[in-house]
Amino acid sequence: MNALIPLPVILPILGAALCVIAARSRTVQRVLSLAVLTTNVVVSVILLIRVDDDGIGVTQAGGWRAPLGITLVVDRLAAVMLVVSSLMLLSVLIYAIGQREEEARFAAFNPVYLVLAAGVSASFITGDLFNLFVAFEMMLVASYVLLTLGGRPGQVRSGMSYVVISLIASTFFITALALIYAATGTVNMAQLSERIPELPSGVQVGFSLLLILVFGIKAGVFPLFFWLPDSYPTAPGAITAVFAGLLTKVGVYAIIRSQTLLFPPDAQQGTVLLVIAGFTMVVGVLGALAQDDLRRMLSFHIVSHIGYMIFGLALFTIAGIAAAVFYVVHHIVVKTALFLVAGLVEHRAGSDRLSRVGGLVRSAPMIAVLFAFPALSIAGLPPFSGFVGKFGLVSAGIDSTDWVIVAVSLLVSLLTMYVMGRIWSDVFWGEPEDPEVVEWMETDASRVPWLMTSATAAVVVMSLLLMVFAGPLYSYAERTAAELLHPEIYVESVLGEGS
Amino acid sequence: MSEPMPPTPEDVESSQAAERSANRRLTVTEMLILDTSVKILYPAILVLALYFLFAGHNRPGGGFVSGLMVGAALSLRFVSGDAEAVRSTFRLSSHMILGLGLALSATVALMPVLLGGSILEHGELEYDLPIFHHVKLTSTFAFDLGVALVVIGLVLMAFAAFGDGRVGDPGDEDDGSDDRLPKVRIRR
Amino acid sequence: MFALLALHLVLGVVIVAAGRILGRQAFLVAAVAPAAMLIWAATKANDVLDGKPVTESFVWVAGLDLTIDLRFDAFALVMVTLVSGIGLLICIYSLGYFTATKPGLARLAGILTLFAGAMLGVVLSDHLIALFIFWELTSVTSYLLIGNDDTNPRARAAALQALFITGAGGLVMLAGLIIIGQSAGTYLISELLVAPPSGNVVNVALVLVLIGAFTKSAQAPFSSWLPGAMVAPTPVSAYLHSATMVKAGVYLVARLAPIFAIQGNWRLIVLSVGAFTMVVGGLRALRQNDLKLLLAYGTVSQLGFMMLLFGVGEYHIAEAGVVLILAHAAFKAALFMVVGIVDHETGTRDIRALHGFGKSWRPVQAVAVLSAASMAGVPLMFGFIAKEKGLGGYVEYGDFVGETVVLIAIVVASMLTFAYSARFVLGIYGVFGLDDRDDVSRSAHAPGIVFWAPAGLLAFFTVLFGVFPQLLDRLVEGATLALYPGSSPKPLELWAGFNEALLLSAIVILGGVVLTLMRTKVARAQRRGSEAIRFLPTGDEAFAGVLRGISVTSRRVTAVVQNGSLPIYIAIIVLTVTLVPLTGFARDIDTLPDFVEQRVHIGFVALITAAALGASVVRHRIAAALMLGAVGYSMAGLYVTMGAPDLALTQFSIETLSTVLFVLVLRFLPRSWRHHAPAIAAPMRIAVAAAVGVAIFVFALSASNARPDVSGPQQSEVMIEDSYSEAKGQNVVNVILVDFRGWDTMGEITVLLVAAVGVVSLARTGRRRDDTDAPVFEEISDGESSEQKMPEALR
Amino acid sequence: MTVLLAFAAAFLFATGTWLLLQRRLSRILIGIGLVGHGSNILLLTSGGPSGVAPIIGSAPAVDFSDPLPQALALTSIVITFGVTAFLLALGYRSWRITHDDVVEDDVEDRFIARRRSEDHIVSDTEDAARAQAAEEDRL
Repeated sequence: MNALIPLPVILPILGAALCVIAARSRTVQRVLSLAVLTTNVVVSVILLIRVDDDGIGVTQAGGWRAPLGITLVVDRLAAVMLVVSSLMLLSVLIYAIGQREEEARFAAFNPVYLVLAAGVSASFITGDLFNLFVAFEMMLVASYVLLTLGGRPGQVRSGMSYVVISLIASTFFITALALIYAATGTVNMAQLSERIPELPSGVQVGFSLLLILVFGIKAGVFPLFFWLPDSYPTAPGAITAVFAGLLTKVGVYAIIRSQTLLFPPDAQQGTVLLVIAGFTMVVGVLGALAQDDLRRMLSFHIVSHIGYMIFGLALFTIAGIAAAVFYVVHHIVVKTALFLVAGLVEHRAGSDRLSRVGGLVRSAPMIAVLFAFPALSIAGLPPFSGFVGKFGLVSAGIDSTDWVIVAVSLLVSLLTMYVMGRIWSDVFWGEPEDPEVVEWMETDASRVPWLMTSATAAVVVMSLLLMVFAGPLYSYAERTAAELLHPEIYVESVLGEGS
Repeated sequence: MSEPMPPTPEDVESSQAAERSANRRLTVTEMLILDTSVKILYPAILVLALYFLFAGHNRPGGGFVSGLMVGAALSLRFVSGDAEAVRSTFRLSSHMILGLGLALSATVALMPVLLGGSILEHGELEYDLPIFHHVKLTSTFAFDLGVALVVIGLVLMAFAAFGDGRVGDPGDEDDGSDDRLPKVRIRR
Repeated sequence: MFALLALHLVLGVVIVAAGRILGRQAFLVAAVAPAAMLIWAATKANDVLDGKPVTESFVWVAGLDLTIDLRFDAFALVMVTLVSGIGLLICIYSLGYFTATKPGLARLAGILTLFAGAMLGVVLSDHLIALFIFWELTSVTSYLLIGNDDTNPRARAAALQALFITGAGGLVMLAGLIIIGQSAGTYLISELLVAPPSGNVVNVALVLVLIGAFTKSAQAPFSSWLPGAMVAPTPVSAYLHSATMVKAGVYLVARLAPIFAIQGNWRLIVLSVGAFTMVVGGLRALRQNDLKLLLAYGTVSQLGFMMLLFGVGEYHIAEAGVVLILAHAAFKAALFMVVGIVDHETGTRDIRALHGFGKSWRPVQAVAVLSAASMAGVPLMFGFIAKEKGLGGYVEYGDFVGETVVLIAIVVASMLTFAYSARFVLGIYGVFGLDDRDDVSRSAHAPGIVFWAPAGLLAFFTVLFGVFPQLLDRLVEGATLALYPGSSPKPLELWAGFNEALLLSAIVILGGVVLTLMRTKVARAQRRGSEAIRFLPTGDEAFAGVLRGISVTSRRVTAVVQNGSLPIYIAIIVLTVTLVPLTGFARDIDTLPDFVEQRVHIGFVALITAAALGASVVRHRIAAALMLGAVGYSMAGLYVTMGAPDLALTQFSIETLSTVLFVLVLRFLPRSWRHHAPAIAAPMRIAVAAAVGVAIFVFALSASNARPDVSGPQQSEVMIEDSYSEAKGQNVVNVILVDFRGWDTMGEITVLLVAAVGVVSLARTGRRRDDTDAPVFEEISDGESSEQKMPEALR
Repeated sequence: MTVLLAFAAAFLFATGTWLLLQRRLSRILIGIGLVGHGSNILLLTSGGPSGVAPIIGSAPAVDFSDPLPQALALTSIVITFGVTAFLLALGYRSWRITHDDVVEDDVEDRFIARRRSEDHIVSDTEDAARAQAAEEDRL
């Protein structure tokens, strides 16, 4: 099994290289990308099953014993993230092909998209803090290129903000790495897990905060999220979906990983994280309410829900982390679905402004149905997966008697429902308010290609499967949480017995 | 989404000044000096780059340095000639170099997995060939070669992106007023 | 039971999906589900009434103790009869109501079926969270049903209002339910009944749960959504907003009162809210001209009454509640159906436009009179039995604080009920018809039998159980026993002898008659009173105020937080990332390390600082780029002195290349930067920069001070050992790059590949492709996708 | 780590931050360059006191500079180079569109900021509907 671990990274890289070579043939590129991403799905699923049965999978790049080389580790958290991300990447690729927009117009799309996939997977499987930086960079540089594909003025503007802020985050990450190496003499995460507790408490706290904030920029938490709602909506339709679904979650993953693995309980920043979570939730949802543009609304909304995940983590209990893990998985799928639907709306109605479109429940009932399920889910309405996540979080919060955050999360949940209700009311009910939209909807070009609809439907179905299989998934999340709260299991798997 | 700001008069003036300086033709003497020095330096740097590539494992150097050296040599050529000269230096188009480089490194990384080892595990091929006698080919060298190729590809592509086309070149029709670039209107 | 719930789900989905084919026949298909439920309930009724509930369980998320436990006991039987019975009648009635086949009709039927399934789930759930799940589903389906006529802005607004208010209540309730569940260690109502949890936390939880129940059952001050919901088609209003969904809150209170009524402030809250609602609803109903709104406010009032009966937690009174639930469903649904008939045939529901009906309308009028009489509590009607029992219960068993006040409230509100019932009847008979309004009623076409028969059947029940209440004895007794195990409910009787309750009933009727006879004066007085308290916001105004508050807050917060300016974002980010961790690092900085390691560093650092300073102040673009280059070259020198030749070489060549690239790009841009309004004033920028500098300084010293605390060796020590022996390379840095940490390098060159592709793709976008040999990563502008493009203005 | 080098790193961070807070992409880019140099100094000094180049056989192993931070710094330098090239392309693209490289404020954000005092959230028709309902809801 362990030989499979690097595949989700190396195959997309190889695929990207071949796609660059085959830049003149879109067919070859498509076959390559689809093949690679499908393989990724298969490999990830196998890894998930094996890891759940046999425990943490470890392989050493170059065959060098840890901590000499770079350790690649797949534990339950990484495995589930791999599975979900590879499914989303594949679905969105199909959607993008169906859209016949950026993917068809730019030879750069396929290779860069594959590198994005590689970067995301690499972030999940790495057991080395510096390698996490490299993985982030793969993912980020790919996202820069995808975000600005087409070079329209809005993209260039937001691209500048996005790249500059990401670069600043990366620089601070390097700074953090330098400081950590200076203090501990290692960047291997398992070794760090052993050595950081030996440091003076102030330095421990400093590192903990520094890493939270550095990853927090990528995760989009308060007060570091501003770049996110400005930049995501300008990306090409399909790309926004992947950004929304995956990129922030890689940041969340990094926060979960670093907080649980690297820091002993007394250096874990539960209170700080709770404060961050609360503000993130509230400010994000208020931002969403103030918008008029569907994709901007949804983008702010990502921020809000990142708060939920941080809330779960901040409790540092099995119940809390399990809920956070479940919520991350749910959110990736559901948010991707929502953005894909937003793309469908834009394609069908020619705009995604709430003030301009309307009445899609009659003119495009399929899109309405595809929107309804993920919207209900994200609003936390039962029995959809969002409810299970919310229920888990609130239960865990009440269990830990953190009343304030419970109250905040419920309030935000209400506002989320209100946001979704507004979207439904303005986009799907009523009549289009803009004659240009009416005119566009009468043209043939406004028909949505079946491949786009099918890809969206596939993701929506996945979100429903999360509801159906919430039971097994939740117990998996609980096992994951138990594993995360016992970092010694991880350390032992990487460094071997008796370390 | 930002609406392009209309250039102010000073802007245009200063941009025109930039155009003039960018388009300034070199004098004949300058050209001659430059040409000659490039002619001497260029192959020298290439040899140096080759040295760095091969010696890298034991002496300072390596794929990055080697690739960057080639890049520096190319930039010299670029200064004396133009983008065309840079592009024609290599038979392969730049994206092929780039792709092949990464493909080479990735294959080297992947190979051991297929053979039952760990990813990136290094291997050696040793042959006794008639003329070269003992030849040792390590996988790390191939990996480093891939690195160098990627770096060269990057430099070539960067020159292709920024290098050609003087300001005001008739080929540059797109100044943002191109109809493919939308003027976003926000309804109030 | 799961099978039957699933039947509702499947049928609902099928009807929605097959809407075009079914047309209005969809309601016939939809009738299958309630019919099946009724038949099943009938087969189980005997066992259930004997106190042997049917249970089923399905484990959904074991980790969260989320199981769907269904329990069909006698009280559930009452509710099921109501939900499915009325549901069946509504389906038939809809056939008469929707004569024209409209496009959204089948959708309505489908969602109605889904709603029925959800509502059955609520009344069958024994598990609190399962109950909540179905509860929320009824909210969602109700949202869709209210907004069914989606082009009407009023429908959209009302739908959102209903969703928001019941949703808010639901969330508050969820927290309460979880607290109760966690305190008790179980979410099962049947287990809570055996071992009720207690404590301060539970008391708070109970308040939260009650808020949820109040919003759902439209108790004041959360009642405003219910009249708004009347924009829904009348069958929907009759079903959801009078007979079933609004009783969910009452149902929950009925279930929990036996467990919690004596804890905390339960009784105080329930009784005051219920009494207030009952009176306020009655007053409002009396003021309406729209028959449907009159009924809606009447429903609010009656729901308050039900709260009063169930909320006390006293089984004699709760028994009256069971009767009232049944009686109310019968008369209120019938009355709604009558309004629907009137509306359908005359096109109005305004009593000022009705001038009485022709002879052929007699059956409808009879239904209206009988049902209204039941609502008013006239003897020989089902409603009388319920009211009489309630009053009797309060008189005989109301031995708690405030009992008299509640009793007075009930009596006053019952008078109002009598008055608005009379107003309804008089309205139907055209007493309020204005002369200047067109006569739309006298000549109105009489409804067909399918249209009025369901209402007629309900009116029949109203009379039947009014005269022979003992027919329901077993059901009511069983239901009361299900709520209060071990209690001994009294049998129902029409004539209980002369007692206080009868006296009160007489007073109520007398008062009602007076109010009706003096209706003009009463109306004037009421109007004056209403004007006098105009400063008090109504529920609707309060809701609009909340929405406005949310809107304004969201705009204000977003305008401040999300100002769109990159420099401000960067300032906040760098300050946060440096100053917050500083709180940790600054704690552990006690000693300073050596000032300098090698003399030569001083020179390099001087060069670096000078060039960095230069790069940040010069106004000439290319000069600034060259300054940056100078910093880079000095760095390369520094690397040499620090024993890092590889790094120096790399730095040197990269600096050369990037300087060339800088110049290549910058040559296009204006030579120097004009002053552009900065987002942040210069002193602030200096302060931020200085703060970052200081923080980094402290970080660096603090982290390196900590090194001796760690016992382990540097990671690289093994690398140096193994470099030559294992990896066959003498240059350790290179060995690390291509071997030990080749995985990093793999990623790194991937980054370079993407950067290269991106650079070309972006820089050449929209440019003419001059020759075939040019890089291929520019846009394909004449390709497959360009012929059909969205109008750009729309994007 | 010596005080001098810590100061150099801090100074590079400070000047870099100053440049990052400007509105011109070219200045921001130079700022990123400076901050990057600052972090590289930190990285390089993180290995402890410097020694001779870590080349086996050229000196005893104990005299070596720590090679790992060097490799890490090299990786980070190269990556930064790639990203810088991309940012330059963005600047170039920006020049083609606006003839400048000013990083403008986000239009949509400014739009919302301007609207902040208005209070209606849903369409006017729904507001009117609500007002009517409020009238009916009086006692």
